[in-house]
Amino acid sequence: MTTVPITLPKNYLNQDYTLWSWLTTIDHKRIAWLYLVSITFFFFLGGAAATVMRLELATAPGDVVESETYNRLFSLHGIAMVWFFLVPSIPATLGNFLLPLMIGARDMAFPRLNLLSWYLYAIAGVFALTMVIAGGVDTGWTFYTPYSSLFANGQVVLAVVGIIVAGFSSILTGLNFIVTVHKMRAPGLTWMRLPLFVWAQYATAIIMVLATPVLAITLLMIALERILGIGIFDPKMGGDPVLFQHLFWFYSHPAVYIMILPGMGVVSEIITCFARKHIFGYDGMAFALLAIALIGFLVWGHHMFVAGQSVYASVVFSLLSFIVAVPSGIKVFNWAATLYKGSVSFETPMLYALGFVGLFTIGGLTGVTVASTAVDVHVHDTYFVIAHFHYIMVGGMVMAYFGGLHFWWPKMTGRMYPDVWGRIAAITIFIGFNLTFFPQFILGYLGMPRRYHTYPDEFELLNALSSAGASILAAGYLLPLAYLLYSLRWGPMAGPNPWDARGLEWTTPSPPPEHNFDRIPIVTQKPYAYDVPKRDSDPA
Amino acid sequence: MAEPTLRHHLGIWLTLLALLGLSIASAFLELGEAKAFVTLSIAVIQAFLIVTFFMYMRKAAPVPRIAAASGFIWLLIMMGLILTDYRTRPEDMMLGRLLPEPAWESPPQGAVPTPLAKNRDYGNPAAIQPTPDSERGEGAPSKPDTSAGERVYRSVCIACHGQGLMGAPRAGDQAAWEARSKAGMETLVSHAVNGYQAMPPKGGHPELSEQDIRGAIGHMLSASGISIPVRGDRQD
Amino acid sequence: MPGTDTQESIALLPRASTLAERVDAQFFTLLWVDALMVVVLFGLIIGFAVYYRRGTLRNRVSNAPQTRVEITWSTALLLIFLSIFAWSAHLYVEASSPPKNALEIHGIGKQWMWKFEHRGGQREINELHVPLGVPVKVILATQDVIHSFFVPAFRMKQDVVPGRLRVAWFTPSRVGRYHLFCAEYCGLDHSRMRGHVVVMERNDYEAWLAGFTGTESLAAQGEKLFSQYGCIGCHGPGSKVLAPGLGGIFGKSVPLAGGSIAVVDENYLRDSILAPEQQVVAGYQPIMPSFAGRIDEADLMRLIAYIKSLSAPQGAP
Amino acid sequence: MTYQSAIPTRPDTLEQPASQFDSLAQQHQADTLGMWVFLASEILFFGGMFMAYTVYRTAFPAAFEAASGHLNLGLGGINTAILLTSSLTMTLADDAVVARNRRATAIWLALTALLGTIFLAIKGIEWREEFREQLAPLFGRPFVFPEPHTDQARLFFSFYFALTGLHALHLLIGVVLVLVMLIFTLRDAPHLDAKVIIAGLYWHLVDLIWVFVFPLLYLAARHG
Repeated sequence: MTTVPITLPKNYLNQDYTLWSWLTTIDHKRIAWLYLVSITFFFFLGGAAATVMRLELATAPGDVVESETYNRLFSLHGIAMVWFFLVPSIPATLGNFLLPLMIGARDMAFPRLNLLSWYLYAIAGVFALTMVIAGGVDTGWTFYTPYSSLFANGQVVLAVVGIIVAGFSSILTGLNFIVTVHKMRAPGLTWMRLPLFVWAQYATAIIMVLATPVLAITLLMIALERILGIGIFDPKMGGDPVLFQHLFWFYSHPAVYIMILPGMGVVSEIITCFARKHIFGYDGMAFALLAIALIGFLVWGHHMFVAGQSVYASVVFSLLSFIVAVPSGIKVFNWAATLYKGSVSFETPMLYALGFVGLFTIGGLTGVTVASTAVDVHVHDTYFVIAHFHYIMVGGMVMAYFGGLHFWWPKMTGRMYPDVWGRIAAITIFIGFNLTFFPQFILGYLGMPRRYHTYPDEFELLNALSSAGASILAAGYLLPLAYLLYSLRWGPMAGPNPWDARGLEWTTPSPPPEHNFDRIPIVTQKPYAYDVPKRDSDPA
Repeated sequence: MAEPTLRHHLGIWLTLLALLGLSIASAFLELGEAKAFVTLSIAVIQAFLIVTFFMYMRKAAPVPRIAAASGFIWLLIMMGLILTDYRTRPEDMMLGRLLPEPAWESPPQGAVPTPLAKNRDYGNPAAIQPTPDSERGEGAPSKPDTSAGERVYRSVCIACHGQGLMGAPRAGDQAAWEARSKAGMETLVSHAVNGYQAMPPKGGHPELSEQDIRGAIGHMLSASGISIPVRGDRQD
Repeated sequence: MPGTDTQESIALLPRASTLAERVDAQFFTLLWVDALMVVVLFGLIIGFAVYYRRGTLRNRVSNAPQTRVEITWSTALLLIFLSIFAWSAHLYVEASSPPKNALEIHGIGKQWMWKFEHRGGQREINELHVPLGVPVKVILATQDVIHSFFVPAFRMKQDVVPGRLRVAWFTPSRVGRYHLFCAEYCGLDHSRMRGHVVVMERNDYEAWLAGFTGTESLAAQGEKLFSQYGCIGCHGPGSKVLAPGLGGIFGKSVPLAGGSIAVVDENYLRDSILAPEQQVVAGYQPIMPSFAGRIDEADLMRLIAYIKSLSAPQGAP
Repeated sequence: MTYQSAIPTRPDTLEQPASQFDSLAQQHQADTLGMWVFLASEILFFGGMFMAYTVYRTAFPAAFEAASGHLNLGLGGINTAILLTSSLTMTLADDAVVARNRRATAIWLALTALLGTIFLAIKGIEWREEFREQLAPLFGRPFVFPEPHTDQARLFFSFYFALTGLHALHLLIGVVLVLVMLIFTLRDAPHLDAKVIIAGLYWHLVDLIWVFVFPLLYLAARHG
């Protein structure tokens, strides 16, 4: 259905078309686009590495790439996906775009700092790409010493500097979110009337600000060890590689919550909209988000049950890990209860959101399995752990990211994407994902270690199945790239509220003007007022 | 609330300096284990003074106060849980007890001895990559190590030439090697092979080939910043 | 079926250690609990989504007391999790310390191979023969980076961190040949750092130990080390360096530079290898370099055995 | 408002808030909160290295005591006094800028920057001394230390150079920041009080970090 693209009223996109206006913008909506484009590049870079790895792992002997290349591939996959796609994905794109809109503000608290945050991300990306071109690193994204500091001869220092700069960028984003939510809310918008998406970004920002510095100092210590030749974790001087693991995981476990909390916020928005029902247990959901963010700092030791940590500490960390799983359980039950007595429709965002809830449940429950010490001794560092965290990251986070992208695409671009293709892509991704990662649970139990370039022959069948699934998953990911770009040019015009959703962001025209609101709205009720039929004059 | 006056700030400043003096004085007392506690608690008091008065936390809003406090609280969380691990480790895993070097397997006959301690003298770690010693059967492509000469030097010649024992010219000592290099590479190699003054033949390692010795000499020369023209064909 | 690889098919992993049964019990209980929760939740979601899909005529007046419902399932979840935690932590703590009478085997993880040494000096690379039913304590060290001693069939894994000895212990309960992996990434050939643990009947094991070819006497091994470490360079017969000859000195008393007398016993030999400048024989310069940190205990024993053999009247013992 | 931000807003000010803020008070509160959130992350940044140092110091108390004995306590003490004084001068600069006395602000800011550079100079002297005494295990240089603590002393000095180096870098950034504020003061830039006070917060943090670095490194030794 090709429609002649009529000229839109003045908005943040068609205000100025020059490249200079994009590179020096301080409009949070344009910065969101800058991030969207750059993280998509890294998503497909990491995805390409994953594709070659799956090709290699389809057969037992190492016949596609040398083990040296394979080690650099899985390191690139880890680094590119964790720091250059997952950590910034929802906060920096949807968060940047929607936070001011959802709380009725004209922009972030520090717009110039927001742009600086993207430039730091871009510089970090350049470092990462130079690292890849100069030969890459073969230490894995975890950089365990003493391999990374004394033995690896890849571009460790380049990678470390890139990650530190990317970390600094995420600290600035987090800082911006915290101050914006505290100081820039519209009149009448109390904390308990904030949409759950904003709660999720706030909780994520707290983790970003408090956890990332520890990663920066830990990786800096490795860089110092390599450049200055001093030894901080060098066992010959009495240094303790387990201390590196403590400091690294002190960041890296809260980091996985940085990655999943925004997804939870997006899913709460989508499920309430397409079930036409207010969220079940708003206070519980908001409390659960904060609880996950805070308790998430106490549990990192469950990555080190077999690493040489004392038995007592392992038991303490295991207990805390079980406690942090409870709020996630609350959230999943509340999402299911939201559907109760709703009137549910299945547009693309809803398919992604339901996919998220299902796969996140499996990921979370296997997380509980891995948190129990005796079982973890067997499955640690095997494909069981790989499957667990991919269920959370890919099954949870990426599904929520795609769901949010589709849900707010009309608001960001003023165009509607072809929903039929959207649903096909969502289902393909769901099937491809399960085919790829469910066999890996079995592989993990059978004892196939992670980061193996070649493996014994009896794991070949399941690995071949997993590689087949990966090809379907890859196809699934290419579909949205195609039809979303198509919709930019030929998509029909989407009105200000195509889904008839509630929320301040839907009261602005789409795409919204640069100053967001002509008149700052006044909020009078709790969010998700879907039960009450919306009158046009009703602001939210 | 009267603006804190100049006199007020000077008062805080003098207290800080007094606390500094106290802290240094306590270092000279014989407090033993308690010293760390005393000096650190003085530091905490100083920090508290700076934060409340110089950084205006005394009359700040609750939210900045929480932000400031969260920095310290998270630090305590990290320290608390990490020290729980180190405090509850059994005796054999205690960090303090350094274990003897793990058992080096003796290099089998004829193979170039594997580097005993990869970076014993903490040279640039990235330069030296351990090559798997030869008895690993599978013939996987061993990584090209940087220079065979350097590996021989590290495993054999370092015993004397590392510190310059028994009059041996220390690797890196330009003057000593300058004089010796005048005689030309061949004399150096022959001295090394059949022994010279206190140096036993082939440095006490008869299984070394002349090739290895030439490489080791080349390494020691380059480490001392000397490169001498090598006549003839036998270039290592 | 001992000897053949017992994991050809993707049949479930064999349970080859006493620990395996208990870990599997927990693993499969957790698996069924998870499966139950997944069925409940998927059922709820799909059920509600389909039953309450848009356009259907349903009673949508919702008056469910939200907070009470929430509190019930949160506490239920917490109780289930705490019970799992307690059960698993109990097994973990119990399995963390090896029994006293365990058979000790020394193991070294080295970049991309496992080396084992039994008490009789038998050495293996990437193979570990262990007796059935006897608790085995593998005392592990690593020469370079972190490795992880992982035997899936025993459900046992232990990281080996450089700078410290770590103990991995198990009690084999089924004869067979099981995979041994390195589970912690350790560099280029991490995926080739594999081997096998062969569980044999006890008498087969003893026979294997005794019949192990290739054990020379300690002295013979010592002689090889004497030249490899360069001792022969100075203490050998043809050397030009002024160093005390070692023939026939064991057991005799030797005048020291400081004027005191020392009896040449194992300790004197060991000390003079590790810290030669302390007890220099009269008339010699303290020029012998120290070998501390470069020769380990095992090789020291062999060198001393060789030097003792130089003094024994009827040739090498 | 019972509380104010670190930056008191004067009722008779003519300055307009930035576009996204409704009032100047809101902007100043946002600036203060933003700076404090950043300072919290800085505390954790240095905290990571303090953490590692503490673990090693509890593991090797004797070695760290011996190594700390080789540090120049005199210079360290003077440096700490200098930095505490610079905190005072920075606060006085804040008072002056709030009292709209541009000349006094400029003087106090210049003094703060001067004290900062003196600190860096003294630090440089200390480092040169340690390099000469072969106590600097950097770039593979020989590290000479009496037995039996050689290895752990090398660990101590690795931390010494890492911690003091990182602090010196942050102090350098602080000095540059204060000089920029000096230029703003001379050119009477808008929102001057907010800028000087926020820069002051960063300066005090750098001083705060040295307040902890000094006892941890210098006072570990057994003196006297």
